Amino acid sequence: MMAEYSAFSLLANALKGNRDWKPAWRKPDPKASYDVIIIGGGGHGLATAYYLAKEHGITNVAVLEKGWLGSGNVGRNTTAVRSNYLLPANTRFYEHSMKLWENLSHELNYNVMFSQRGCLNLAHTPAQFDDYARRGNAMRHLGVDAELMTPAQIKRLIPALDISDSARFPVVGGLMQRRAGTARHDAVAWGYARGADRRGVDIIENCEVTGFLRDGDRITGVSTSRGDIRAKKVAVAVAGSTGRVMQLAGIDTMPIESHVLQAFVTESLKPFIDTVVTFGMGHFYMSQSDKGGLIYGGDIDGYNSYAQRGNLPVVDEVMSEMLALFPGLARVRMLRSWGGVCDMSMDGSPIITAGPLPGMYLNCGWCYGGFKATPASGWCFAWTIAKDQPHDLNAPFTLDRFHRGLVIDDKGQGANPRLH
Amino acid sequence: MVERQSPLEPEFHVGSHGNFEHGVEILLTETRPGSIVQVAAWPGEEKKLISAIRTVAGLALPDGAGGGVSDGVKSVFGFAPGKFTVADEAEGLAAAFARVVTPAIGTVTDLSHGRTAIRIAGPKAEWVLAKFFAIDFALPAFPIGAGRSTTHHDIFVQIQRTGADQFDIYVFRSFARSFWKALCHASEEVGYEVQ
Amino acid sequence: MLITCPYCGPRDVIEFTYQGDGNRERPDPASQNFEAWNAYVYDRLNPAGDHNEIWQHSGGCRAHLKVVRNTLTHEISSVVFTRGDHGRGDHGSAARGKAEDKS
Amino acid sequence: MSPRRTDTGGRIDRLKTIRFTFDGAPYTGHAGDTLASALLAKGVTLYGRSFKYHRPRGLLTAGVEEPNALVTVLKGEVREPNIPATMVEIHDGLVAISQNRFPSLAWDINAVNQLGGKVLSAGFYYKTFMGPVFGPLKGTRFWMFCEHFIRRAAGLGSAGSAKDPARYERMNAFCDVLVVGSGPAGLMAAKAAADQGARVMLADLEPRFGGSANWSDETIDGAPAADWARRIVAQLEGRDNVRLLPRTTVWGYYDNNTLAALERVSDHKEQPGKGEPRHRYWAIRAKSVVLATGAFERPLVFPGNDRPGVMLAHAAERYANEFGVLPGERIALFTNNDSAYRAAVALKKAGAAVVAIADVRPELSPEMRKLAAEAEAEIFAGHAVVATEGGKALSGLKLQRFDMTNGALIGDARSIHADCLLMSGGWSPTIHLASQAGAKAEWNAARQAFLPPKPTQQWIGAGAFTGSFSTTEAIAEGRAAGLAAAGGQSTPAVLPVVEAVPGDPDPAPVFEIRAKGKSFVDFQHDVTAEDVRLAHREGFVSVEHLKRYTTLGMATDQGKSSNVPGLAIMAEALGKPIPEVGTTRFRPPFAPVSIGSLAAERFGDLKPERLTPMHDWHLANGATMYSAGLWYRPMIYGHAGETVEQAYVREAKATRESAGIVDVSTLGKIAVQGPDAAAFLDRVYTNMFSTLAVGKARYGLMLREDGLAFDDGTTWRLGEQDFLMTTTTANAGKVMQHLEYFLDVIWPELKVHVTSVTDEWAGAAIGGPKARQILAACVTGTAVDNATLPFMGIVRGEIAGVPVMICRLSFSGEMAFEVYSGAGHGTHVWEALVEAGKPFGLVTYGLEALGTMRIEKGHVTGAEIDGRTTARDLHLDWMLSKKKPFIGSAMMDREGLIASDRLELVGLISLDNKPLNGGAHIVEEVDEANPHGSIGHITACCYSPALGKHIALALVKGGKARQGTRAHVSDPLRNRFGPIEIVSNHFFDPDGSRMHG
Repeated sequence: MMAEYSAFSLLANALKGNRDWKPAWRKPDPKASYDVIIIGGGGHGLATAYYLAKEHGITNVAVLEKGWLGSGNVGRNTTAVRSNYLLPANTRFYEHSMKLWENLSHELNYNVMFSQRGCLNLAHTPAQFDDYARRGNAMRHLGVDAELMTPAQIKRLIPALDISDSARFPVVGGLMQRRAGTARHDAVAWGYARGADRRGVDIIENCEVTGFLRDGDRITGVSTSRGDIRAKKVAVAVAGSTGRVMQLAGIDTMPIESHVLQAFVTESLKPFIDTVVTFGMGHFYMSQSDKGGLIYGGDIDGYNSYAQRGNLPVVDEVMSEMLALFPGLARVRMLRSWGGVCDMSMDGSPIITAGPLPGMYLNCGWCYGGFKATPASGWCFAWTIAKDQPHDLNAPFTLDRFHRGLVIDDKGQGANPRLH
Repeated sequence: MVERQSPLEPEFHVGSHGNFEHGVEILLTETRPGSIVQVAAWPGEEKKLISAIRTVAGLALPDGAGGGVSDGVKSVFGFAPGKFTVADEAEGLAAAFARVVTPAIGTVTDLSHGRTAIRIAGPKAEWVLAKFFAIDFALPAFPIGAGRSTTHHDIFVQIQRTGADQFDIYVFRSFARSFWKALCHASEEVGYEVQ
Repeated sequence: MLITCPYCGPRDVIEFTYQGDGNRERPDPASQNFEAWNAYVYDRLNPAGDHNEIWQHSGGCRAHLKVVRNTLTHEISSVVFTRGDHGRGDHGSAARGKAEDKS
Repeated sequence: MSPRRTDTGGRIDRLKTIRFTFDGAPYTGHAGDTLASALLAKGVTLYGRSFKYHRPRGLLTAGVEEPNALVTVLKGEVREPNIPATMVEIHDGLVAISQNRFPSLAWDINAVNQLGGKVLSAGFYYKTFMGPVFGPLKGTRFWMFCEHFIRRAAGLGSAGSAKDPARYERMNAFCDVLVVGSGPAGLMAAKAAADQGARVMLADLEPRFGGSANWSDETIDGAPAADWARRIVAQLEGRDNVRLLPRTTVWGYYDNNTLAALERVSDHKEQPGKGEPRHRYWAIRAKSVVLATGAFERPLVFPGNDRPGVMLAHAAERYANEFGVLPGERIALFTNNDSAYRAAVALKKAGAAVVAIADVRPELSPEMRKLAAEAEAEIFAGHAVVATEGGKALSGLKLQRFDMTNGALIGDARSIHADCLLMSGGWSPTIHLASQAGAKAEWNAARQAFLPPKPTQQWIGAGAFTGSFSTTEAIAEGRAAGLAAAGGQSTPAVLPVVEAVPGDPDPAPVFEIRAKGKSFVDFQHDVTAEDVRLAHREGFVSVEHLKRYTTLGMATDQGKSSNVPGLAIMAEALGKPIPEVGTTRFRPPFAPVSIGSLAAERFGDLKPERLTPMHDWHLANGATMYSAGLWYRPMIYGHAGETVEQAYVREAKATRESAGIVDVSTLGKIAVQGPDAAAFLDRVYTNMFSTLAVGKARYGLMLREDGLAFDDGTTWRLGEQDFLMTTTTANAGKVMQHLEYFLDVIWPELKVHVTSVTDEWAGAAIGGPKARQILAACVTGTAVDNATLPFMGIVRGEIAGVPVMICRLSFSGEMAFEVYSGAGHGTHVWEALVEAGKPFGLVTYGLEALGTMRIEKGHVTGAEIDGRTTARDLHLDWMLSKKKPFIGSAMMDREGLIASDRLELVGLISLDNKPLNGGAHIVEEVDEANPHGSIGHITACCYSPALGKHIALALVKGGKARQGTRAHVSDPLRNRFGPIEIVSNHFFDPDGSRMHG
C-alpha cells in the first residue's frame, strides 16, 4: 500500500532523507485486453478512469497516452475553474464540476491547490452589464453563486485595475463568482493518475494509438505503438487530437476544428491580483499562480493547427488588452508562452456521448474550457461508459445535436469554431 | 458650394511638433481631394476599365497588381483584383466615370466623403509608416505610383506612394481622426510639421 | 505566419481572416438534402497535415483565397483566388507571378 | 579581500563617473558598466535571495542568463521588477533595489526556510495542506488559508499599479538577412551578406557589438579582438543596406521566418529623447537568418556551488577584460574542460592571484599545464570541489581527489583559502531560436551538448551556436553563413587570422560531484540534485515531468544554465544516455520581454475611436457619449440637473409629441452594385428584393447558414443595378464579410460588387408628427408630401445647398425620415435640420430615447437577435419567403428550431410600477430565498413615456402562448422581484398608423 500523503508522512520521509517515496503511479506494460480502454492520458481521460474505478467498480481499465502523461491541454492551460455559464445545460454541468473540485484534494489525497479566489468578468458598457446580469441571474436560478459588483467594489478587490472614466473602455461593473478560482493544472493530472493507479487502472505512457480493431462496425480494441490491445469498450478523450484519432476510425469529418490557443506567464511577482479577472471588450483573462507568475491568455489564433505553437498577432493583442486593464504592468516581463491545441466545437459546448460507432465512446469539443470541466467530464463520461447511456448532466451534449438544431451556443456565434 | 468639413479639424495643428529642434523629418498634411472614386471591373473587363480610366482621368496605368500613377492632380492605383482607386483635386469624378464605365464593364462607387486622404512626406516617412503597417515600404518593394491595401489593427487603409519620400494614405473617414493622432504621435520622435 | 496573397504579395497573418475548411461543398440552394446541408454547415475535415482552407485577405484586397497549409508545421504550399483566374490581365496577379508560396 | 576595480583595462570609460543607488546606498561606476560590474567593482558580493530557501546569492554570470542577481529598477513610482543586474546599464540617477527579502538583503527573515530543508523538497506542496475533512477548514479553506502565506513568501519583485509614462513602439521590418549575435561569427556573416548587397540587419542583446571579442583577450589580424570587432562594426555602420540593432534581443522565431526582437532604446539613458520610445518591438520578416548566438557556459553541480563568490569562469573573464573588475583577489577554478584555463590567465593578467585550478580530469594536456603555469596557479588534476565556505561571501573551499569514471571521492579533503571560485562545466550552444523555429535539438556526445538540428525554416548557423567554439571556426562559418544567406557564391578568401590560446572544445562528461550538502542545479528555484533524484524516485522521469514536478528550468532564466545538468543527473538516475531522457522544446521568448513593448503603440490607446461626422456638434451641444463597439454615439443630450432617465423620457416624449432628430450615421451601409445585385439580395435576404421598385426601400432580414437570425435593416434601391444596404451598427463588418464570402466563394458567377460606404454618408433620422413639416421647411428640389415621398419612398433634394437623399422609414414608430448627405456635409445638414426644427419644437435625442421608442414599438435589435433566436422566435416569420431559397432557408426548420418551448419575444409590463432591470429573469412563481424556474429573461427595458409604465422586451419560453398571462420578474442579483404582465411586443401603435401618417 502506498503511503498516504500528509504533513506527517512528509516529515517522516524527510527524516529518512526522502529515500522511501514511491512512484506516484506504476509504469505497467499493456495487457492483451481490458474492459475499457481510454485513449488519452490527459485530465479528462485520467479522471474518467478514476471515476470508472471509484464510482462504477470498473478497474480493468487502461489509459493510453501517446507521450508523457498530462502532456496535452491539462498541462497547458491557464488553470481557471468556474461555472459562470449562460445556458442551463452548461451551467448545470460545470456546477457539478465545481462541486467535485471543492472536495478534490481530499478525494485524491493530492493537493491540487484548488483556490476559490473568485472569477470576475468586467463589464464596460451598460448593455454588457445587463448581459452579465442575465448570466448571473441564470446561474442564481440554478443555485449557483453569482453577484454583481460596482466599480468601487472592484477597485477594492483589484487595486491595480484601471477603473478610470478616461479608459478607452471604462469599467462599469462586473459579474463575480466567488466560488470560482484556480487549481494547479499538473497536479490534477498527477492526482487523478495516482488515484486511478491505486484502484488498479493501468496507465500506459508512450503508447500511441495507430488504429482501431474492428469487428464489422464495432470497435473491439486498438492498435498501438506497443501492440494491439483489445477491449469491450474504447473511449476517446483526446481533445485537440480528436480529428486525428477519429480519422483512424474512418470518421473523416466531425463538428470539431483543432485550433491553437496560446497562454503566457510573467516572471514571478509578489501578490498582485487575488482573483481571476476577464476583460469584456476583447479576449483577455488573468490570474496569479502561487509561485507569483501572472498567468494569462486571450483568443485562439483562429486557424486549424496541431502545432502547439502560435503566432505574433495574438501575442500583441493579449498584451495590449492586459495593459488596458493594468497599465502598471508595462515594465513587467512576459517569461514564457506556449500553445495548446483546442478542440473547438461548432457551438462552443462539449460532446460526451456513446458512439458514434458501436463499442466507442466520445468525449471532445472542449474548446478552451476543458480544464475546469475535468472532474465532471470524467465523472459523466465514466457514467456513460459504464451504463451505456448518458447521465442527465451530459444528456444534452450529444453529437447529433448540431444536425437536429439543438445547439448549446453560449456565445451565439453559430457554426464558426473560430469565434467560440 | 458648401465646403466639406474635415474629420481632422480639432486635431489638425499647423506648425512644427515633437523633436523638431533637430530638424523636421516628416511633413503631414490632408490633401482633401475633391473626388475619391472606386472603379471596379468584372473579371475579364479590366482592360476596358483601364482604358476608361485613361479616358476620364488621362492617366495610363502601368501593368501589374497594385500598379498606379499620379500626375500630382489626379492619381490612380490598383488595390484589389480588378479594382482601382482614382482621386482628383476636382469634384465630379464619379459622375464622369458613371458616363464611361457601363454596367457591362463594371461599377463606380463614389467615396469622396467616405475616405480621408492624408499625405506623409519626408526622409523618415518610411520609418514612421513602418510603425503601423506590416508591409515593406522600401522603394524597390513599393515603387512610386504603386498602391497597397493594408491595415493597422482596426484601421483599414489604402496607400499610394506618390514620391520617393511621399505617401498618400486613404483612410475611412470615421477612423481618420484617431489615425491622424496616432500618426502625429509616431512622428514626434523624428520631428514633424503639419501643413 | 505569412500568406502570399496572389494580388498583394506576402502579408502577415494579421491581415487575414480564416474562413475554415475549404473542402466543403454547399448544396444547391434549393436542395432538400438535409444530410448534405448539415454536413456543409457543421462537419469539418480537420486533418493533421495538409489542409485545404479558405482565407480572406480582409486587411488587404479582401479577396478570398484557397490555401493549402500544413496544420502541423503551418507551412503553406499553395495560395490561389477562390474565384479562379479572377482579375488576370493587366491588374490581376501577373506581376507577382503564379499564386504560389513555397516559403 | 574582496572584488575590486583593476587599475587599467576594460572597455569602460574611466573618465566618466556615473552615480546611482542600490538599496538606497549611493554608488559610482563608469560609463560602460552594468549594474553588476559597477557593484562588483565596489566589493558587493550579495545581490539577491533565492526563491524557496532565500539563500544569499551573488553573481553567477555576466549576462542575460543570470539567475541570482535580480533587481527592481525604479523610475519614480513605476517599477521594473526581476531585471538581472548584469543587463542593467548604469546611468546617472539609476535607482535599483534588491528583492525577495525582508527586512533587508543582508538579513532576510525567510532565510529560515533553509531549516525546512528536506521537508521542503521537490513537490512537497502536493502532499500536504489538504486540511481536515471536517470542521470550518474543510474543503478548500485550509489550503486557501495556507496559500495566503505561501503566496506572500513566494514571488520575486513587486509590480506596481502606477501607469508607465514611457512610450513603446512597434516596428515592422523586412530584410534579406537577419544576423542574430554580433560575435566574430555574426560580424563576419553580416559583413559577407552586406558585401553581396543584401539588406542586412544585425542584432545583439548587448550594448556593445563584438560578443566574445570584447573579453576574449585574443587577437584577430594582429589587433586585439575587440578592436577588430570595432573596425568591422564601423564598416557596417557606413552602409545604407545595413541596420545595426544593439541592445536588441531577438526573442521569438515564428512561422515563415517572422522574428520578434526587443530593442531597449532608452533604458540606458537618464531621460529618453522627445518622442523616443523606451522599448521598440521589431517584427522582422527575414528572407534568411544567420544564427550566431554563441553558447552559455554551464555551472558544475557540487555542494555549496551557490555561495556568493562562486561564478562561471567566463563571467569572471568578462568582468576582468570587459569591465576592468576583478571578482576576487584569491581565485580558484574548478573545471571539467579547457576553457577555464583561459580565464585563469586573464584573471592573473588583470592582477588577481590564481591559487588553484581543480580539474576533474586526471590527465591534462601540456598546453593546459602551460597556461596554468602562466597563471601561476597550482593544478589539482583529478580533483573536485566538495564544499565551499563563507556566509555572504566566499572564504574558502574544500578539494578532494575525484575519480571521474565512477564519481567516487577519494582520500581527505583539503582546504583552500579563496574569495572567489570560478567554475566551468562545459558549454551549451544557444540553440533556443532554432528550437522555437520548430526543430528538435541533437545531442553531441563529444561536446556533451545539444547542437542545433537541421533547419526547418530559412536559417543558417555559425560559430559557437553550432558547437564550433573557436574564434577561427566562428570567423570561417560566419562568413560562409553570411554569403549563403545572401544567396552569394562561396568563394575562397583570406580570412582574418586569429591568435588564441589553445583548448580542446570537448569537456569531460562530469556534471555533478556527489558529496554531502546541497548541490544546486537550478539556482533561482533552489532545485538541488537531490530534488532531481526524488523526482526520479516518484516516477517523474520524463524531462517535462522533471521540469514541472521540481520547477527546474522554470525560473526567470528559463534553465539556460540548469537544463543540461538537470537532464544529466536524471539520465544517470535512470541509467540511460542523456538523449534518451530528451530535451525540452524552447518556447518564446528567448529572454523575458516587457509587456509594454508587446502592446507597443496600443499601450494607452487600445482601440481607435470611430466618430460620426456630427461628433463634435454632439459634444458641443451637451451630449453624453456612449461607447458602442468602436463608435461613440450620443446617449442623451442632458439638461442641467437631469438624470439620464429624465433626459431620455423628455427626448422620447418630445419626439412623439412634435419631432426628434437622431444621428444614425453609424448604421452599416454597403453599396451593392451590378447586374446581378437584385438576384444576389434575393438569396441573401429572407424576403424579396428583386421586386423592389427603383426609388423605394424595403426592410430585410438575413439568416445565417444554420437558419438562425443574423441581421436586419433596410435596403434602398437607388438604381436598377444599384442598392444601398443598411445593417445594424454592431454587425456592419460581419455582414460585409458574409456578402463577400458568398460572392467570392459560393457564387463567383454573380456580377455584384459590394463596397463599404458607411463612412460616405452622414445619416440623420428625423421623426415625429412635425417631422414632415420640418423637412418641408428646409428641403429644396423635391416635395416631401405623401404622394412624392410615401412610406419607404426615396427622394433626392437639397438642404442648405447640399445634396441629400431622403428615405421615409421609421424605427421610432413615428412618421420619420432618414436624411443622408455626404459625410463632409453631415454637420452642415444636421445644423440646418435642427434650425428648421426650432419652430416645431424639434429635440435632438440619443440612444436611450431611441431605445425607448423601439421598445415601445417592439422592434428587435442585437439584444434579441443574439445568435440564438430564429425569425419565428422574433415573430418575423412573415418575412420568410416561400417563393425562393435563401441563405438559411434549408436549415431553419430543423426540430430544435421549431420546438414549442423555445424562447420567444414578448412584451412585459411592470405591475408594481417599479422599474425593471435588463438581464432580470422571468419566473412563474417567485422564490426570493431560492430562485429557480426561470422561463426567460429581459432583453431591454425602459420607462415608457407613451404608456406611462415601466415596460420591457423579453425572451420567454413559449412566450407567444403566454401573452395576457401574469408572471414575475426574478432578479436576485439586484434583489428585485415583482409581478408583471406578459403582452405582445408591440406596445405602442401596433397598427402603425402614426408612421404611415
